[in-house]
Amino acid sequence: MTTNELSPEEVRDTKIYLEWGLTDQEYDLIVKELKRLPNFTETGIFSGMWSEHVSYKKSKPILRKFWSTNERVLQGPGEGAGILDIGDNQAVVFKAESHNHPSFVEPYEGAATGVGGILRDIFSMGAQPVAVLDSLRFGELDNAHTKHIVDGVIAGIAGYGNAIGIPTVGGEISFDSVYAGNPLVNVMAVGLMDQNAMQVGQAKGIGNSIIYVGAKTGRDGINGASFASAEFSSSEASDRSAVQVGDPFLEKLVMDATLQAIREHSDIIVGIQDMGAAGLLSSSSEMAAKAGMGINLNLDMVPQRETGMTPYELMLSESQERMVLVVKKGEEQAIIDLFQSADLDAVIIGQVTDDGRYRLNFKNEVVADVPVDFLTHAPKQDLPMIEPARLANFTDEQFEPDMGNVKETILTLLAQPTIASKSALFRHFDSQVRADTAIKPGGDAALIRIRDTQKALAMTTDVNARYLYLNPRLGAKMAVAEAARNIVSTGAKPIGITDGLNFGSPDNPEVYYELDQAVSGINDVAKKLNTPIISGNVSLYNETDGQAIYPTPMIGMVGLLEDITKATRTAFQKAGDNIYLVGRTKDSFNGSEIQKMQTGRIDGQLFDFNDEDELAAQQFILDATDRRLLNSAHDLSEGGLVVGLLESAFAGNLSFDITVDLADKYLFSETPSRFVVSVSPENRTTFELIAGDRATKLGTVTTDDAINITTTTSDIQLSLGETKNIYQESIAWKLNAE
Amino acid sequence: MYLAKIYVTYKPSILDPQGEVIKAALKRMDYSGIEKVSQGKYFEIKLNAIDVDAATSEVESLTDALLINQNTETYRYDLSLVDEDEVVL
Amino acid sequence: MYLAKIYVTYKPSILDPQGEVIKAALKRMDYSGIEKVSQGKYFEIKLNAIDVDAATSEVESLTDALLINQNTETYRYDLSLVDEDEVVL
Amino acid sequence: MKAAVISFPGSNCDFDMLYALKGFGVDAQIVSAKHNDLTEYDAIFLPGGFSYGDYLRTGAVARFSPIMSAVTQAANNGKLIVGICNGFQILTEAGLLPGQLLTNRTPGFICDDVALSIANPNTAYTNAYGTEEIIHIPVAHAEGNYYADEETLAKIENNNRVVFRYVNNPNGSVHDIAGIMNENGNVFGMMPHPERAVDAVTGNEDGKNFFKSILSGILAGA
Ligand SMILES: Nc1ncnc2c1ncn2[C@@H]1O[C@H](COP(=O)(O)OP(=O)(O)O)[C@@H](O)[C@H]1O
Ligand SMILES: [Mg+2]
Repeated sequence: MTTNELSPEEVRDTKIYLEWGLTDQEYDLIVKELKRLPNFTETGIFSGMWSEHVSYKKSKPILRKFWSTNERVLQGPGEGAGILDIGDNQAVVFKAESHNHPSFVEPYEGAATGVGGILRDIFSMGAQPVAVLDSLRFGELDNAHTKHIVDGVIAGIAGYGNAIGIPTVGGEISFDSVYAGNPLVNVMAVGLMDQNAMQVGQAKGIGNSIIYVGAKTGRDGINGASFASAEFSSSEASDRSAVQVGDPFLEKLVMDATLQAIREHSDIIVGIQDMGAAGLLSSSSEMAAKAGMGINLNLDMVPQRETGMTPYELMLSESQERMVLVVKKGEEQAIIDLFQSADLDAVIIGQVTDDGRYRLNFKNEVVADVPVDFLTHAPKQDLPMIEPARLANFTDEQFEPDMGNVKETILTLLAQPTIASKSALFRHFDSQVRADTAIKPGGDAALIRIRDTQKALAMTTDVNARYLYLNPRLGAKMAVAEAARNIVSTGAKPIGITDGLNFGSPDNPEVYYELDQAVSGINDVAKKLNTPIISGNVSLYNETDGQAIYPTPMIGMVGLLEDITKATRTAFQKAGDNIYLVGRTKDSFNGSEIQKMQTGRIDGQLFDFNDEDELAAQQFILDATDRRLLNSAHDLSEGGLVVGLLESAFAGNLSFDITVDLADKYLFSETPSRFVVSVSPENRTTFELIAGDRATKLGTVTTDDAINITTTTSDIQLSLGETKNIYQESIAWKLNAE
Repeated sequence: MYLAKIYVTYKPSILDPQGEVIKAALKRMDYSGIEKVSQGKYFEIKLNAIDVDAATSEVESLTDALLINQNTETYRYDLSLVDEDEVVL
Repeated sequence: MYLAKIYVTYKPSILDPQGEVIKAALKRMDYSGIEKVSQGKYFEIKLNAIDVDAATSEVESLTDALLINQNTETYRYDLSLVDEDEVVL
Repeated sequence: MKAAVISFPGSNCDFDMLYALKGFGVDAQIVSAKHNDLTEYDAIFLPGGFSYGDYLRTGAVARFSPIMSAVTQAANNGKLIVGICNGFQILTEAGLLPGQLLTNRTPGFICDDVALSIANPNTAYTNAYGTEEIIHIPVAHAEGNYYADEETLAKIENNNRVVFRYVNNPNGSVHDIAGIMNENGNVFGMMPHPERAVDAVTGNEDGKNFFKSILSGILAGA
């Protein structure tokens, strides 16, 4: 037996399992099922597999409600990533992943390994990753610690994504003090494949071999999964051992070799799975469970970077850049040779069995022997939910912005970190490697062409968590709607969703209610849009010292554009083009950027959202782009009409002259379901004909430096150069300020 | 003026991909006797302080705060009194 | 077995932007006495060699060939005899 | 005429370069850096990426790949050698081009379209561009800060070996150098990525004339 490990009795008496996240009831259940005391290793593997991060035991009852089937879905939730049919025997694969806790502890490596992990999810399905996106939340940019986290996270995403050669093409970043002690780092990856290359993570076929591929196992991130499933206390420094270091160079070798193996040896590869949370343990046991089989592993064969590693450490290590392959018995050598010729470890570490047992051997001893099904099915927990008290107290009245000095208000608004251009940050990401990026960061959705076809994929991540704070269900609906508006602005049709559900502790009934409501809201709009939720990630316990973050369900959406030459961009194209507002502007100020800016907080009943209006507006934009009527299209979100107009102007380096038949404050209203478009004089008649009263003409695109905005109450003059400079540079100024 | 020479290395359990790549390259280049390579960082900092105690605590404090990542790295340092215009190498 | 500790620094004429960034950051963090910061690389290499002369020439040769770029970098090193299983730190 | 695009472990713009060359009708192939023979190729492209993770120094480890002796031989035989980004870094480390690419003046990776002027329009890489033309080509690097000592610089400048210059220097390169060639003009390196600017759908075609220049010159003659 390995030294220094507690005996089964000591495990029971010291209750070390509590430290690992197992409850007394769960421990008792294990004893009952095994009809004996679990030993140290067994207790460890149950704690890993039954952590929320791996088992979703707390969120599953809610996640089950997700709608995830339609005519395109080839693979829904349950595998490494979801897959959608995009015609021509091709498929798009995507998923999101969170690395919130690691990124707080260790911003660079936390974010870097987040990118590495989500990419493995994609290529383990047999797909070539083609793009990465990110969704980030930080505290306010007014203190050194937050800046340190921002710098580290951005550098980490860049460090991994750039090196492995997958472009980071889009994302979103916002700042709010609720994230100061609990930043959010969600990454999404998108891959492309031929449908016949599809792989699943299953361990089928008695006697087939389990092959370990990639980096050696070290002591990094031991039991990171249970670490991700616990709340932070800011005084607790001991959690810091759970840091993993990434090696994008090695992952590139693993990725290329894995895809080559799938191309060349699909007849002998039975299953592939990456090692993510709970490492070798969860990948191997889940593969066995999905196939209804058992597994025998010989841990002495596991390639090890460090000496003296125990079975517990080997199983729960979250060392990066590792994969598990199941290969037909007798055919292993071809796979081993392929990986070894790329200078990678590839070792047979075990076999598939038919006895349904998860059995680990170490130094000629059986160190764990438990039923696979039991191990991989944590006892469900139905948690109580209750409407958060704050919701009942919000007033119905919409916030009334102070319009004392409109011009000043616009300039101050443009400098808000949530509004200002994020280019000072995303310029660190290689957004163009692979040479397929048709729309780079800085527009609405990103657009990636599919070589040798006319098609392109649009992609975006979105959520305005302030809206969810005011109304979880409505806010979640708006998040899906906004993501879709971003996709539609490029001319692409939304086809599917991945999500990253970032919430506080589910043990708090109010948080659990928020989660439930958010999922319902996402579902409602997803069905209307025919965009099934095919994958996602849950990150709970995003609390520091009892303070939960805003409910932040990141929506990652992918769209399909059948003819890339019809792609439409944010930027105004030509002076003389007509500018239109599509959609109606209402009193939508509670939860808005201007409310936050002028009052320092978010308050009141969230303004309304009508999904029929939304769908109609989107359909109109799609029709107009399909007929090539638009020279630019940009959806409106945070900051409202004035911000949307200015963004199109900045992107095209052109000014505009407009008259808005509304009072000043409506320049800042965040009414959803709206777009700003520009239309050339030749297309004007056709456009107005099909638009009817859906679009309101505002004015024209101009070339000089002067921007003129006339409302029913003011004449506002802005300088393109000056305003653009504020918009472009504000984040850099804040980052560099003392 | 004091000169601190600070040597930062990874903790033993932390993956050092650079060291591995360099070792493999040296092997390819026929340096056959190489057993292990690790790469760290080396800082030279010139600072003013009233005495060696002040300099010591300044160096330790700034190294902990900025130069190293306490999760993954460890360090040692030498401190010496130098002339104002001595060239740092 | 020998342990070589190799310190690589930029030649004085070369700008060291990383050193400058660190210096600026330290100033922001109120380390007021900092005069100059430069960042270099630090390598620890364990190697087998028949004697100290062989080890010396091996270390110098591999450093010149791979570890430094002679356009911009220079180095010094210490060499010592160590136990087979001594932990490199 | 045949072109090789060298794939080092960690190269990630190898296929971008391959597709660009094929788009201009070149018979191009990916060749692994583990090979050591390039005799059948008339032109050799070292693509961008992070060869060997860019560990130690960019290009430092790649330079010792087996293929590099064949690259050196090809260079000495007057064949066309083109290094883009990491390829440029490898060529300087290998001594086939002078100088070195250091950490950007403001450290950090930058990805941007940058304006370039044609410093020497009479080269195999620029003859299809207009003399006074300003072109926009993407950069994507953290170590693009070209450095050479005074003496070397003087030599490069006197022989008109600077091929492209930055209009707004993004990385601190001496003399705003973005691309240089060797004395014979057959070995060339640049940090910006012309292979990312050859296709209307990506919104930038300013790299096309780079390939046209090469095609009308050495490639066509082979
Ligand atoms: N973290 C990031 N990484 C890459 N691109 C980003 C990031 N944050 C913002 N962007 C890009 O900036 C542009 C504007 O983002 P955002 O304001 O979130 O757009 P919208 O409000 O239309 O959703 C988008 O193109 C987006 O992809
Ligand atoms: Mg948008």
